[in-house]
Amino acid sequence: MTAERIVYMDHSATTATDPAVVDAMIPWFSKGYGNPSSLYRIARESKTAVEKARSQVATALGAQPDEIYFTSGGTEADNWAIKGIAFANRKKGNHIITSAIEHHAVLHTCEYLEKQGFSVTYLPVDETGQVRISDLKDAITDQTILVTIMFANNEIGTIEPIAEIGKICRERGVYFHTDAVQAIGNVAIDVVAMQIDLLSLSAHKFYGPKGIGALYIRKSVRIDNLLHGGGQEKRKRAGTENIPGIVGLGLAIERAIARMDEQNKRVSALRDRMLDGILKNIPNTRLNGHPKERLPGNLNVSFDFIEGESMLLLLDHFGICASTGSACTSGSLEPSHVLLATGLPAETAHGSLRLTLGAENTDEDVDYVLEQLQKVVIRLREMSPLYAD
Amino acid sequence: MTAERIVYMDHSATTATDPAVVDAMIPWFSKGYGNPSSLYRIARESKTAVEKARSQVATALGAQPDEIYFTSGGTEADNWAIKGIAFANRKKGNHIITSAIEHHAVLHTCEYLEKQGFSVTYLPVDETGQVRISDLKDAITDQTILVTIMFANNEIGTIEPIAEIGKICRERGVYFHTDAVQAIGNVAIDVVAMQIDLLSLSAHKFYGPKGIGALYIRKSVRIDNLLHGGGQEKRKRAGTENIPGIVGLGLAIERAIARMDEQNKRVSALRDRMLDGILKNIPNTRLNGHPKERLPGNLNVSFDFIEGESMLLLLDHFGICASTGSACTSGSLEPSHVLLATGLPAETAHGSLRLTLGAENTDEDVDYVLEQLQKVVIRLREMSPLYAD
Amino acid sequence: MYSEKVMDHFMNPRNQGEITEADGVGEVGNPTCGDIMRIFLTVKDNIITEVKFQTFGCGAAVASSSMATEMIKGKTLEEAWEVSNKAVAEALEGLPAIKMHCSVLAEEGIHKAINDYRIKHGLEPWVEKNPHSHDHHGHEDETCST
Amino acid sequence: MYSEKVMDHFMNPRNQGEITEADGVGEVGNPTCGDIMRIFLTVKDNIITEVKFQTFGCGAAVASSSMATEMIKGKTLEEAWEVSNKAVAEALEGLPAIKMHCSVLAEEGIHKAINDYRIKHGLEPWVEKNPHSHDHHGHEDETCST
Ligand SMILES: Cc1ncc(COP(=O)(O)O)c(C=O)c1O
Ligand SMILES: Cc1ncc(COP(=O)(O)O)c(C=O)c1O
Ligand code: FES
Ligand code: FES
Repeated sequence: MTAERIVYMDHSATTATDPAVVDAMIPWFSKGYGNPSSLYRIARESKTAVEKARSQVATALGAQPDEIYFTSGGTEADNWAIKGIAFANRKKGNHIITSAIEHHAVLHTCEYLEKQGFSVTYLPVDETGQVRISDLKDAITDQTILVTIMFANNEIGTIEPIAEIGKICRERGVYFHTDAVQAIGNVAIDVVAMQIDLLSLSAHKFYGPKGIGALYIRKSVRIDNLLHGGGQEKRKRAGTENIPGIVGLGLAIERAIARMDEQNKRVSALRDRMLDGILKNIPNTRLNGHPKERLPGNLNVSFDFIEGESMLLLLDHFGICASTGSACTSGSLEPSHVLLATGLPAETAHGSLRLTLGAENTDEDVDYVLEQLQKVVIRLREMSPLYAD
Repeated sequence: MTAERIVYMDHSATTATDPAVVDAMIPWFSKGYGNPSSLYRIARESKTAVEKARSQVATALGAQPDEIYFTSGGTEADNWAIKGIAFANRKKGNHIITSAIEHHAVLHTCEYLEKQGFSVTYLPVDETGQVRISDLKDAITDQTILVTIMFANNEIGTIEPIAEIGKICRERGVYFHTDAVQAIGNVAIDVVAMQIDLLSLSAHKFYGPKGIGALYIRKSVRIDNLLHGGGQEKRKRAGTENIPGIVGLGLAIERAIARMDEQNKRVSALRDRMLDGILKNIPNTRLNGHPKERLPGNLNVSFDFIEGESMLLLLDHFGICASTGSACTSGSLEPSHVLLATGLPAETAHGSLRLTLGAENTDEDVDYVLEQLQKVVIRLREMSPLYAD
Repeated sequence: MYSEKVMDHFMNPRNQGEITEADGVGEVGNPTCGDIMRIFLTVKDNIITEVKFQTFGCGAAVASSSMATEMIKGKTLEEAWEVSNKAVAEALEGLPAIKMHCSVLAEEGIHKAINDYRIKHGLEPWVEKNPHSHDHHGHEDETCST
Repeated sequence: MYSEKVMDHFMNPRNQGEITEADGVGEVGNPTCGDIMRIFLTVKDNIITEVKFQTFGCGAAVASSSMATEMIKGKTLEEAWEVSNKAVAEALEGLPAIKMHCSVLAEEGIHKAINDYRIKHGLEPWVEKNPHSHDHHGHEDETCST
């Protein structure tokens, strides 16, 4: 009964690992398995592979290789950056600034720090999802030790004014961390030009493997360790290195940067055509996020009168993979904190759909999704007591 | 110039990933890549794969699946167990007991907690490397919230009296964590019978992939999160799941347990033959660790008058992969804290060699190592001012 | 996540629609929580001869409406009153723990529709024997924040 | 980790051995730190005509002994005194930062052997111009704990 056709439009959740990346990883499982901390040849080869990947990541960010530290993903990178800065600089101050639309890896870390006695300001965003520079300026006090604002939002795709934020933080002598998990491969990043002190990334968001990420830490930044133990990663991040993962991350980021411009052009054209089709064919529909300053593959729309989980279930039935900001999907209490922060009413947020396009999507995919989506919305609206009114 | 032949005898550092495990992982990179938190079919398939692996790990430990949490490795599991228990139970007490011979993932975490105001007792060990039960009993106070003692030591292979420790901890109402990173697949473990509350493991030590591990947390244990963020792992460990890694861990532990008895017999026979050969052919040599209660593949011997790093370099030249407790290898300050804790003088510790045998080692390997090792020791002793005396 | 039965009732909902001249109507839920359910009854000689529902909500909410309406069709009002959310969930071959409250909506919707009928007919409304907490999304000890 | 030159001198050490009737002998290092180096000199007309070493230590220590002894062979005592650990490390095409102190041992061993010769010949021992800190394993601000 389930459709044969699968159209994956949830690239912000995760991406398929590029087969070329998998091929590059494979030799490091059963052949080049040496522990880089050891001395013998197969261990030295592992070490060389790790250092090559470190350079690949550094190049992608405009950083130096010795400013790149591998982690188990974006979540660990965010936790490390925020807790590490907070605990290492507590004597300087106890105030942290973030935004209301951060990923939970940042928000819940900040909430944890509040319990540890830190004070956190959650900057609001405008209706497009951008923080206001004036709000940031007003929020910085002499107690502020860290500003952490995401590069691009995972739900609505809005890109934040990172270079401006970096400039202000540097001027005010406050560390600036950005969660760039969604931005890598989609937006050009230069940590020097943008005056970024710490940056988190996660390989599986750009066709690399899951379970590996990195934190860029600008030289001379004062930060505590998060994982204590062996002397790996210049004694800053303990744990035997995930060599295949690190190799995969290195190649994936290199490839993501190499094809970025061409892919962005292609994907955003598909995305724009899909948006036009939705707005034209389906009434009572609105676009969430910024009209222009958004990730090339991101489309987030709300359909009045219907609920997101049932939309996803029907779309899944037709082989379409998407996500929603409805609380009903996750069993959480509230619909997406991001949509609510942009001022969307809860009932509208429940009817939101996120389609994030990526490398494999085609024109045919767009046509297929437009066709099925329209049917799904009509079907659910027919069932809805809100629409019936 | 380098030898063609490679004899890997450093299985305690890491192991080659079993090709069958790699095969099981591969479909989860580019095909079954769905994010288990999503709702659609490929995501549900990922979820199913994760839950299967969770059962495999639970079965291996005699635990329930919902007591198993995946982590990025042994280091994260140790950090989580110790910091998580410490911070969650601070109101109950601030005292932690560990041993002097733990892995740095435990020791440095305890040292970090000391800086946070906790008080830590480092139990001494006897000359075989075992903690004394009477010392443990004496150390527990009404402030004690956690005992963390490793199942088996990574350097000297000594197995600790875990069931006895578990019994005492349960009687005294103190949580008991054990770092079983070296024990899995080598020693039969039953967390219920042994009254273990938390247990760390790491896949790459038993022919699974690097960068994935697990923490067993007995139901009802009070523990804080270490990584904050998304709701993965029943809201206890955030971060997109490393599906291929988790699948690999599940299969690797299942296979490790299935072949354990037979492999232990085979490997310990090789190890014993090697020990006999060394003690017979090379004078001024001693065995470190426990004569009987030790990991089947572990051999740790000290050669007087010579230094470990130069031994490793020469062995590497002959294709033999091993490790040492000499400080000179790592550039650290002191030779192995484990060897020193067993009462070995520093100069002897510098001449220690760890050979850890595993699945691929053969009788020919043992003969080859015996032959080369004797040559290496003679050569270095000839160069040594200590031997010349 | 959902049983086959849930998916069947979600994909092919029974009794979906409205009854324009219903004898009893019950509406429960809250759009800010992402769920509204409306139950319509036609009652003849104390027997539910026709029932329809409209639902704005998740898959479990839709399936619960569909199953619950199936379960009360042809029953007396007394029998229909006794159909619990647990019975609905069981008939659906189980619901995920965090989705149990969606079946509660169905039970409450039916109760409200029956009492609407009773009030219209000058009868005392029945009282809930086991009022459900409005722990909406059922997560641990937190409650729906709206 | 080590350069090819280091590995060459480690695998094929030059001047390894002892001189039984040496004119000057210098021993430096500490077994608890994992290193001892002993330098033997034969001096004729103020010129080092023969030199040997014995070393207990890491690869860098062995290679440094080998290279340093090569560098002073045939030199006057004054010239030999000027051979710095940096020069030894450079001749080895570099040493890892944490291994620089191993080359210091070689410099110090030679100095000690030269002064041993001078003292035996009733001469004032020369004094170290730049005494090296005994930050043995050179790690950050920690020092060898023994
Ligand atoms: C913006 C953002 N930050 C952090 C994360 C966490 O990354 P990971 O799940 O790889 O730990 C994600 C994705 O889940 C994300 O989209
Ligand atoms: C006893 C012990 N504990 C913990 C660890 C840390 O495990 P990992 O390096 O996989 O994080 C190791 C190995 O490195 C170990 O041998
Ligand atoms: S209606 Fe919200 S979870 Fe079912
Ligand atoms: S002799 Fe110890 S590091 Fe070189």
